[in-house]
Amino acid sequence: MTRDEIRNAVIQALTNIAPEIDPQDLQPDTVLRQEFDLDSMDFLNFVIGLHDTLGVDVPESDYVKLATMKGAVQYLESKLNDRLE
Amino acid sequence: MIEFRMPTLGADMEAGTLVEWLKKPGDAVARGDIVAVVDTEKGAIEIEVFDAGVIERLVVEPGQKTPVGTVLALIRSPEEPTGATLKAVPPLPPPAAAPERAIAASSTAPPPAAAARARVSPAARKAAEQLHVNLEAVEGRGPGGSITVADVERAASLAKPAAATPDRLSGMRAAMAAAMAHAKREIPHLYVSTTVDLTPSLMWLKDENQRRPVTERLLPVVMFIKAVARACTEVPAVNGFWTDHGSVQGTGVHVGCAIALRGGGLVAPALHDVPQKNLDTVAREFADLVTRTRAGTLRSSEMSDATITLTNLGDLGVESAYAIIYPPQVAIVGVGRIVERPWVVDGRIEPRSVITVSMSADHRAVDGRSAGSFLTAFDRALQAPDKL
Amino acid sequence: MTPQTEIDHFHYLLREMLRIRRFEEKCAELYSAGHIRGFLHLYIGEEAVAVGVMQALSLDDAIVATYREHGHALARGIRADALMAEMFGKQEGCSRGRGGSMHVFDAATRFYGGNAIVAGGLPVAVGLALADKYLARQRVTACFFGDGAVAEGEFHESMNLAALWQLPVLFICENNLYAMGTRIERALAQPDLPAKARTYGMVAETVDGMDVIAVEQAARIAVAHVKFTATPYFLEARTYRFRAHSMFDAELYRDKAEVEEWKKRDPFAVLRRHSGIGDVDFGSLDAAVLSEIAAAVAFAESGTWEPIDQLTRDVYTPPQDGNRERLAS
Amino acid sequence: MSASPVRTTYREAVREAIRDAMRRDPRVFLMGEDVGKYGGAYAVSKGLLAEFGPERIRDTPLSESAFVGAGIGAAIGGTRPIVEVMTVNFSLLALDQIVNNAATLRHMSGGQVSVPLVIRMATGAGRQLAAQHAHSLEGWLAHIPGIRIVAPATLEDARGMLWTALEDPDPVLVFEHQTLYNMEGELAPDAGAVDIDRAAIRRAGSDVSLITYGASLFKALTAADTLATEGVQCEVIDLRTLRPLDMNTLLESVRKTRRVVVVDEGWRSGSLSAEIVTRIAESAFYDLDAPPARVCSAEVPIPYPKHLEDAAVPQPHAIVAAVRALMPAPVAR
Repeated sequence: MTRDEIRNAVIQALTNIAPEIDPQDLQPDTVLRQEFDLDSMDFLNFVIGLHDTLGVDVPESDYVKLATMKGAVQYLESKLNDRLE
Repeated sequence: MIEFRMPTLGADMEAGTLVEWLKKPGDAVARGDIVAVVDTEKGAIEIEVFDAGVIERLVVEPGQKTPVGTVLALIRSPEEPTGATLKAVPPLPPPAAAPERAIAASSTAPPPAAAARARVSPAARKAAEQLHVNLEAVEGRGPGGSITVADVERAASLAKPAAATPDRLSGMRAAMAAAMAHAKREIPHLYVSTTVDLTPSLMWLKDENQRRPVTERLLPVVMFIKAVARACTEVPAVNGFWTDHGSVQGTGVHVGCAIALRGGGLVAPALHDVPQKNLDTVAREFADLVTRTRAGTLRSSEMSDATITLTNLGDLGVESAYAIIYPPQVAIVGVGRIVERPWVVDGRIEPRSVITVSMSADHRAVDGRSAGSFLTAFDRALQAPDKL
Repeated sequence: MTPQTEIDHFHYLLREMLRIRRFEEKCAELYSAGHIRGFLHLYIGEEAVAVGVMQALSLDDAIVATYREHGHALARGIRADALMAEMFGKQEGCSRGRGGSMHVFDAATRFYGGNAIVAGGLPVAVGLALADKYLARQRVTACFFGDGAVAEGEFHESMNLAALWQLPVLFICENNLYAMGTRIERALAQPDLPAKARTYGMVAETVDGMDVIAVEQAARIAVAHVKFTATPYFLEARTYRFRAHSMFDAELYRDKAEVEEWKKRDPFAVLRRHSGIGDVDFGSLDAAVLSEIAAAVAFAESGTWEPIDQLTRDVYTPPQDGNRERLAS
Repeated sequence: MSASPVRTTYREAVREAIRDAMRRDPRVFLMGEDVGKYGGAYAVSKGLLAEFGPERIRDTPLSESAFVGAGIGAAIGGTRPIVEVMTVNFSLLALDQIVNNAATLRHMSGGQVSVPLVIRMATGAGRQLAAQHAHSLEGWLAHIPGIRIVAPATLEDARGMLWTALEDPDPVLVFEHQTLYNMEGELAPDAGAVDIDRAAIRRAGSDVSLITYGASLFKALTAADTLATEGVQCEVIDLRTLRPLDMNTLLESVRKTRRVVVVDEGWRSGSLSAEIVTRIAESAFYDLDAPPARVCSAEVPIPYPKHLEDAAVPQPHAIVAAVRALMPAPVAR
């Protein structure tokens, strides 16, 4: 799974919740919850979305790691690599 | 007994003045006999009787202006004994008046009088609403300096491209604003609040979620919904409505859950019969409610059935707030953000996750004591999350 | 006619006139009670004219009449109940309740209406005769009107056109001496109507409009003339209305003595003197007629109002059936 | 037969329409003042008497009420008369027959009598005939339920409307503007019946809808050409039928252009244009970008002198001015 594929998966999960999100606005360090007005229900659906597309199970304690775009991609990349070893 | 009435003698005759009687009580009359003379605009007209019989009594005296249809005299028909009871033969009532919605007379209500202000063409006014253009800021180049569609479109293109919100939203927000203003003015709000230690239920929740697949993970708000329901069963006064006939108890506990819409606006559809549902059902129904709210496919009953409303301001990063009641409900509960606070436990200070819970109540239906006991019941419920 | 058939015929004429007389009397009563509204012009006294003329007409002849047309309608064969329902404005009426007393229509008997405009029917009658001549059909159009119509421009134009184009129309002027409230001498410079008609080169006769037998004979001659020469004919029937012009008329324009004088020549009296019909026969005929009229009133009272949503029906021919009725192409 | 169009006039197109109808249906005949020997006041029926004979080309005495009423009776009686009233000015003498009989009999008789009659009338001003011969009263008659009113402006309509009108089971009044009789143009040799239900867009445009009929159509087209040079594209609509009005076509155009000018030779007060503007205000109010405008005759009896007559009736320059008043201030578009 390349970094870009992970990034697309994240964008896909986000746009499912908030269709009006414009991918260009997704700078690496934009704080997802503030920028796109995501409440706890949205964030849970976002996590479920990642689970469906990437098969990654994000525990509640790791939510904070998904705060930004960059953070989310790095976290997911590491999670996927762990699974490969 | 036959009633001899003032006849209608013409399309436009409403009344006639009896000039003289040509018969007196006891006289026999045959069909077609002239019995009296009546004066009308067109002159004196002899009026005939249509029934054979004997004059019983002359009811109207000469000289009186008498409306058409008035009884002038009573005639005893031949086979009737004297003094027989009255056998009134009512004239046929005129045909039913044409209902107001007569098709032929089509009338269109005149448009409301436009207040004196910049002359704006109807099309421009419609375009301005759709493109969120403030008409005051538009320079009219139409006839006589009036504002036309072109002027509005030009103004719209110059301004920042505002996010195009669906038309439905703006209408709804206008309705919401009106309801809130009314509620604020009309309802005597009573405010109470308390701080609740959420640590035990959060720890229970953490364990619970670890054992669950991600799709069945529980959110804190679900616990708050159950807690509100529990407190309602203990303090029913807060669960119901204020109507013209005073307060009315809610037949069930339907918790209105305030859900933020993408792009602004708040709706609080009801989650029905919460006390009868376990945490999982409530969680599932709440998720479904949020999805359908944002898709705009709520049922009308969901929009109107709530007996109390919970607004979870924590999500929006607010610690506490005093919300305005949704009429006709009598109470609204606001739950703030989960924050870490020093908390005295067994004489020691410990960091604890706490929330501020506030309640606005309609003082006409809910007194301070009920409001206070509601918050304590809410707090107590959250201390035993497993029993929610 | 053999004596017996003649007696039967006299009974028939008497009964037809009685149907009109009792119908009109009932209308006066119903009008006073408010069941019949608008205007009502009664034919009482003139029955002999309509009954007499109708004997001479066949079913495919056409009739154009005026707002005083109840007698003509009954004598022509329009049912008393359909006519009374029309008086009540019920949709079971012969014109669906829309015309009322002054606008009786019946396509089946080619009864092309009352008409509330004085002389308004004359040009239409001329047109009907024009169509018959144009399509070479041997039929008669009988056009009834009063002495009042004679003063209208349309009378002159219609008489001239009918005579000019030699059209098969029978003009029957029911001269009852009064145009509403104006006696004939105060309305017409030339009150001698047959003389006036002859100036158009038209055959013109006059008949005693109170004598149904005389009217019938005169009408048979007139109809035969029109049918076989296909030329117009003018028949004046001198008659008299015993009632006011309409219900709301104080009759200031004529004195009671004149009315009483004419009443001596009531069409029933004239016929009974001529035919010898006695009181017993008269009584039984009258009873039968009264029950017919009573049934007509019951029919009208039980009639229904046309629903409001039918208001615009028949303003134009509905598209499906009348849809550009194909001409021979 | 040559497919190329035939050079002809409005008058000849009407004559051909009458001749064609009379050949196709023996029940059709023409009746009116001086339609026979004289050949018609506007020479429309010249030659028809020789071809069809006095039975079917009937000169009438000067008795408008009688021969219009006779037309009604003959139509009821089974024929298909074409009654020619020399001009709408004389129709006033026959208004009782038209309104109280022709338009009313069907409804008042409960549907038992129908009047398949066609009445043709010349109308309008423009020939210095002075007030009594220059009326434009079709708007009055378009007020009456029970009759249909059509106004052929083009050669195709002059040739094609009559047959469709004759086939209509209800009375149809055909108004021919007197200035159009001499109009020349081209007509397909096989030109035949046309519909009488719809308006026609004679010139497409996006800036303003010019709604008119009869002779005013050509004044509107002239005005549209002038305005085009100023960058204003007019959509010119020929009503063709004045009753019933084809509102769908009008509203569709007005919703597109958002501006409307109605040109009507009648006097403004209570005119046909007043009815059209009202219906547009009722149904397309929110589509209007400027108040609807009308160009009508001045409210005067039409005067005899040419300069006054021209000043009294709608002219292209008045139409151009009316349109300019609706357009935004001139700015680079």
